Amino acid sequence: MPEMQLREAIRAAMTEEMERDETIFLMGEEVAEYNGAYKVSEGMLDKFGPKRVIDTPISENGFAGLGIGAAMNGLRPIIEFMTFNFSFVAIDQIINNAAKIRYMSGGQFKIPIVFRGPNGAAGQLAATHSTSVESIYAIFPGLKVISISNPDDAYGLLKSAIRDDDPVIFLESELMYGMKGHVDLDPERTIPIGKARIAREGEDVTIIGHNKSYWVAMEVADRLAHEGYSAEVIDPRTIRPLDFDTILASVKKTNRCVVIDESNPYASIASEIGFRLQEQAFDYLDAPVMRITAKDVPAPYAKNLIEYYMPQADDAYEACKKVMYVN
Amino acid sequence: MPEMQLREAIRAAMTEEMERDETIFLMGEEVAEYNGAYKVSEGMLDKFGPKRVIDTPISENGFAGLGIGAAMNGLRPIIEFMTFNFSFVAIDQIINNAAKIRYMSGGQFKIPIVFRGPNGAAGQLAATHSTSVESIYAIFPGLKVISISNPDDAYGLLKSAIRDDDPVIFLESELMYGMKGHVDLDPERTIPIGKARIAREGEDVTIIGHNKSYWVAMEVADRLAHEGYSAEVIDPRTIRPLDFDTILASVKKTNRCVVIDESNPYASIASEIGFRLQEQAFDYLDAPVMRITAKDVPAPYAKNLIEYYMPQADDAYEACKKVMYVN
Amino acid sequence: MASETQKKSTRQRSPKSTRASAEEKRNGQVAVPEVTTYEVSFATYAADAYGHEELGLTPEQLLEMYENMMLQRRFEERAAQMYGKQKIAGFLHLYIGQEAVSTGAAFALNIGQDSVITAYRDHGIGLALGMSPNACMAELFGKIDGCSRGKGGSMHYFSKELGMFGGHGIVGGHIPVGTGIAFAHKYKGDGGVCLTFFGDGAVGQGSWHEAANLASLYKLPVVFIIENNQYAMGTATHRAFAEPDFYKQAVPYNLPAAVVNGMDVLAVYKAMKDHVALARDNQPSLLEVRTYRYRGHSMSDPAKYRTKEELEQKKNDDPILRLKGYLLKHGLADNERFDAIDERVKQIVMESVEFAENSPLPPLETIYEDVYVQKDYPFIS
Amino acid sequence: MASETQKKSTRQRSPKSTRASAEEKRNGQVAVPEVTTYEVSFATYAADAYGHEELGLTPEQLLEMYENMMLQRRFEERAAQMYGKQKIAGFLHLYIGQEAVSTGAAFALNIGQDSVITAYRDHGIGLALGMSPNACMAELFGKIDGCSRGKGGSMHYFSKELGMFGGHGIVGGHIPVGTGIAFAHKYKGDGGVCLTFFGDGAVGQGSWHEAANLASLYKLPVVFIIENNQYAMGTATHRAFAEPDFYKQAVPYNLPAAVVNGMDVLAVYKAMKDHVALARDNQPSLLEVRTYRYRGHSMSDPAKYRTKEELEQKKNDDPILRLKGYLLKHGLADNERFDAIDERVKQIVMESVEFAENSPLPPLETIYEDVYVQKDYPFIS
Ligand SMILES: Cc1ncc(C[n+]2csc(CCOP(=O)(O)OP(=O)(O)O)c2C)c(N)n1
Ligand SMILES: Cc1ncc(C[n+]2csc(CCOP(=O)(O)OP(=O)(O)O)c2C)c(N)n1
Ligand SMILES: [Mg+2]
Ligand SMILES: [Mg+2]
Repeated sequence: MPEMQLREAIRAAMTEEMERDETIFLMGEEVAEYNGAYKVSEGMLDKFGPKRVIDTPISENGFAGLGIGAAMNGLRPIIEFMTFNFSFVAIDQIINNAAKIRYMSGGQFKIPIVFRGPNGAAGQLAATHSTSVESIYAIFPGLKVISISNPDDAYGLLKSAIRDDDPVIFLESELMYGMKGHVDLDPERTIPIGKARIAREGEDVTIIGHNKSYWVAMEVADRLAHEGYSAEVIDPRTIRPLDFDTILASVKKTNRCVVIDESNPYASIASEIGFRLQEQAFDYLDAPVMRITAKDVPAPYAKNLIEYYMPQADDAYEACKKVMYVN
Repeated sequence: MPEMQLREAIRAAMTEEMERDETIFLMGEEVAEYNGAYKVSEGMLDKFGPKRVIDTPISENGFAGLGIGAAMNGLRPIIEFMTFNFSFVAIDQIINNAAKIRYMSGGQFKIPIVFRGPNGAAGQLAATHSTSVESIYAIFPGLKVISISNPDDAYGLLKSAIRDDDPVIFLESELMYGMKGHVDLDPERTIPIGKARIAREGEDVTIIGHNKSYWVAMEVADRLAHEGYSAEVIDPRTIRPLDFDTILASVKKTNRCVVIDESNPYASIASEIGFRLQEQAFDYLDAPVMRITAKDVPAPYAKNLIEYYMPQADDAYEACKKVMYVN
Repeated sequence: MASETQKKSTRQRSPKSTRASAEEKRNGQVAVPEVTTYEVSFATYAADAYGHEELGLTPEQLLEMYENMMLQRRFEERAAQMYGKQKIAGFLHLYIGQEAVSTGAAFALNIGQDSVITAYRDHGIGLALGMSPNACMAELFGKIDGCSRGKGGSMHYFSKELGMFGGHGIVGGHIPVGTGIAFAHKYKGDGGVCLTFFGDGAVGQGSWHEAANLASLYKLPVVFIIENNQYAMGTATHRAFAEPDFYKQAVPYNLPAAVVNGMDVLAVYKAMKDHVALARDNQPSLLEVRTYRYRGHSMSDPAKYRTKEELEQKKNDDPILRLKGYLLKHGLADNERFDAIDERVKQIVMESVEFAENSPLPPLETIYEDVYVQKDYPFIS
Repeated sequence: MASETQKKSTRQRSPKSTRASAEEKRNGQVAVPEVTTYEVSFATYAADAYGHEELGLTPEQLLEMYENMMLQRRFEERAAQMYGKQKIAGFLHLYIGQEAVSTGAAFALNIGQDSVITAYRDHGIGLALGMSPNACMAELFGKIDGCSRGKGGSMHYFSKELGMFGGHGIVGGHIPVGTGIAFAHKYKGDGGVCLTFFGDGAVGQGSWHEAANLASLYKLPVVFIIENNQYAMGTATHRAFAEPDFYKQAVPYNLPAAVVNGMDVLAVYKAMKDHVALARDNQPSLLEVRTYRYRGHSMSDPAKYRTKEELEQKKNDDPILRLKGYLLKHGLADNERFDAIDERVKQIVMESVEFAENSPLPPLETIYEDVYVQKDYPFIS
């Protein structure tokens, strides 16, 4: 299993799928000649040529819609948003067209499209460039939403997303693009959409985290381990549909849960997980489900403020202790 | 207290405020010469003239942004979306500009703007015209979100929204525009933002519903009353900030809660309320918080399907019985 | 070739620089910038300018066009009745008056190969393309045999088979989608083109601007068709646009443009033929088709924003009567023939109502169908 | 008046109809539509076309312009250094090379009365308007004394006092906001106008289209200024636009348009003066200013998409050197004078770094400030 950067894993997934299926193309701002704003698509123009790796004007609404039309008419577009912050100017296309056209046509059209790009905060980029979009897109039936935390999941899930016949929102992270990990490269291997990953088994508390928050969860689990507590860490990987069975089984075992989510708290993925847990594991919960999220403010620029803004490992650690009723 | 339609109450609020403050203007599609797509602004062009009641092209992104700029530069715009479904083409303006500019400017600019219009489903309008947007906007710190269920609240809260120095999303309902109710007209009277209304006191279960769902809640409470159960009904009225104190106090009393919310379930207002209840009333809950929402599908057109799609009073009634452990 | 003429006419000529203010400058006043003038062209497809022979149409084809238009007209008149009887609900936007546009377009296409996308005022083009009146009426009734299984309603006619990509309710939202359909035609090399219809009101949306530039930049086989029926709900074009001559929208995208009289099906047909030919050559273009809707915007609109006189005048310019008059004048058909067609259309429409009545409501469990291709998607319940 | 010339030049002349294909028709071929040509004009503000006297500028004012540009240049050079030292983080987009645009604009305004809004490449115009270099540098450092209290960073310079409405990071998102600022000027009747700057790349966004139509429809006191620096990140204009002559964007909105040489501060100043005058008359307009950025798009961009030769050639056309050359050539200032200015600028910039270094980080509790005007907003914690 080679070790590779997250961006390389994404590139490998796209490349393999594009080699397999001629109807797949990649489109977005700076994806071709510039090799990608974050170098995810480096070399792909050379490999596939301008017919299949396509630079766009700064017209997210336009090219998101273009992708949807192309998907309705037999292609399998991969649309890159430079970051998902910029998907807001295209959100009508995603919410009203990608998610709903199949339904409104009584199932006549399928829309096999992947919208992918980095999500969430990436350091000192200030408020408009730091939004976590997952809970917005997760609202909408018709969409699938994936958010990955490591190169291997990125590889396997992106391949599934590209092969999937339904529209998929695929969330990456600027800050993780350079992160290295082992990837089991195999053109035929995919990771199924809708399956969480139990990253670490444990008995005392379940910690849930996706994307960058997964790493916070692991850090907290490490700290707890040093103190003799065994935390089970779950990376949901798919946000919609959520693999709630896995989460439920874990919490029925540990009886406690802390969700780390770098979104703003209100109506977040953490809210949803907490709601469902109290609904479906009411008698198993020995303590409230706690959430550790970004602060309830726009993302600030200053270094100390943005660090403080993000979900804090310390807070998650304290929350775990609290739900375990130890101090 | 005169009895008036919801649309008249909204009109009265806008009219009184515009008489009070010359910097307020109303802008939107068909608000002026056509007297409003749903006749909310009927007669206002005649009264205030074209400088202050302004028809727009179908350019939601453009005129939402125009309103934000005008608010930054000393005016107090009321921007009408014909329905909030159409706010999706303008969502970047609301999320990235209205909500964040004050923050990014270090507090130099205030943005006293109201975005108002109907929200949610309104019969057989199909998927793109039936979205409940509240949980999307509620995510974003910087915004306030109000959703009203009756003429008097509409009147008092819209006046507060217009006077508020922060951007407010004000959610109405096509289906309720013709609903009549008593309104305590008084130019000086407002209803504070961020205060829930206990519509009916009760002991056995708390039912929460906003906008149209409030009426479902009342219907269920009536049915329960016939059977000797006393339900407390709360209309949150303000979605952000949520008056959680009122909800918490009620649930600490009733120990049970059912939330009715016509949004799709995932990451809904119901999810958020449920999350916070288990978090903050863990030891008081005698049963899980249950949510009755729209189905997890896009809104269908057919009469029977869209009726089935909406949160069902029957289901809410059953949920209340369930959390009360009676059958 | 007409298409080449078109193409050429949009290239702008060599700019003529004029020191407009040399005089002022001589007078010792402030310097004035040089003013350059450039020329832009558009074509006009006028009413009554085209005979069927030069268009290569047989009398039988003209009669098919007549029947095609008449079907749309009668279908919608009946739908309006059924709306009154509350058999149909939600929004119902009638196309009556605009039938020459849909019919002229449909006859210029290779149906099956080509594609069409439009807004919510979609019954006309759906029927013109050959969608089943039964399925179309059943859709309005919200029945399981509707073209969209009762899920879409009036605003969401789709027919994959006929290349009818909808029926879309968000004003302007489908324009980029049409561009993408064309993109796929070119990508696949299947020779298809996409007609992308939208209203004058939709021109106000940014989606149009983005789509137009993308189409021109990528040289996509798309014809953008502004159905300028002169109103967007209650707003006359001049009240919404600083420049209500929409053919000028083509300039920033370097697109060929033409203005078409939308009350003459032959003018529309000719314009569509020419511009579809451009599209087959991967030259996108813009047509501003000037037309008129007789009814209100939707069923709830009393249309007080226009005068009775205006409406009557437009009705005198009726596209169906015009074609009938043409056929009669040239002795290509007699009244008997028209009566027979009218009777057949009447039957078809009556049958469609019966069909719709008899079709069952969608079973409740179908609410979870057609959301995802995935069969076992785990919905929240 | 130049402004009137401008205004007039945008009215299109009477269209000339040409039966372009009469010949074909005679040959018995298919009918061809009539082709109509109309003329559109734009003005050109060329380099070296304007002397300071005809512009009504004193030599002292020219020297102020020089200092104004130099301050932007040196400030950003130092900021780049500080970025290298990791004193500054996030995105840092340098304006170097484009200073004639900001300075020419700032000098054409009544600062305090008028307004400006721009994208994220905002240091230049901020400083040109007179924002404190100390507060600007402190903002880059993310310190509490920054112009936006450390909350906005490089992309979000704001100064309410000077009418600087930001500093905006979503490409195209601020264009409607600028239109609204102008709307408020007109509504209040305060005589102010709003300059709305955006990049060539932003032209691709639908927000531009919507804003342009709204401004023209409502006759708002706004000047739209496309700072065409020929690249949007790595994309040269011709790779993103079917029609890279952006002045043509004015046609569908019936806006007066001009092309301006953005490397000559006097040409920019003149263009701004003329178009601000139009705006004061509630005539919105469009300026395409052709300029160039010397640095990469942001600090992480090696700018491999252009040749060294291209860059060197543009640097030879430097706006600061051009103005200096003008002053020297006309004997309006000597080298000593320039040295003194350069020295002062250097001091100001050095001081700003010191100031930024010494300013404290924002206290953590300030994270909850400036979200709402409401003081006791109950945040979720
Ligand atoms: C984004 C959006 N805004 C507003 C509406 C409401 N609306 C529906 S149709 C319409 C008028 C459209 O007019 P036009 O494009 O000219 O088409 P026509 O109705 O004349 O066929 C409006 C404003 C909508 N459906 N979508
Ligand atoms: C909506 C949106 N899409 C993409 C981006 C990423 N982005 C930032 S700057 C930029 C290029 C803009 O170029 P231009 O408008 O020419 O301005 P310049 O950088 O040349 O000043 C892009 C694509 C963004 N910030 N916002
Ligand atoms: Mg219209
Ligand atoms: Mg640029």
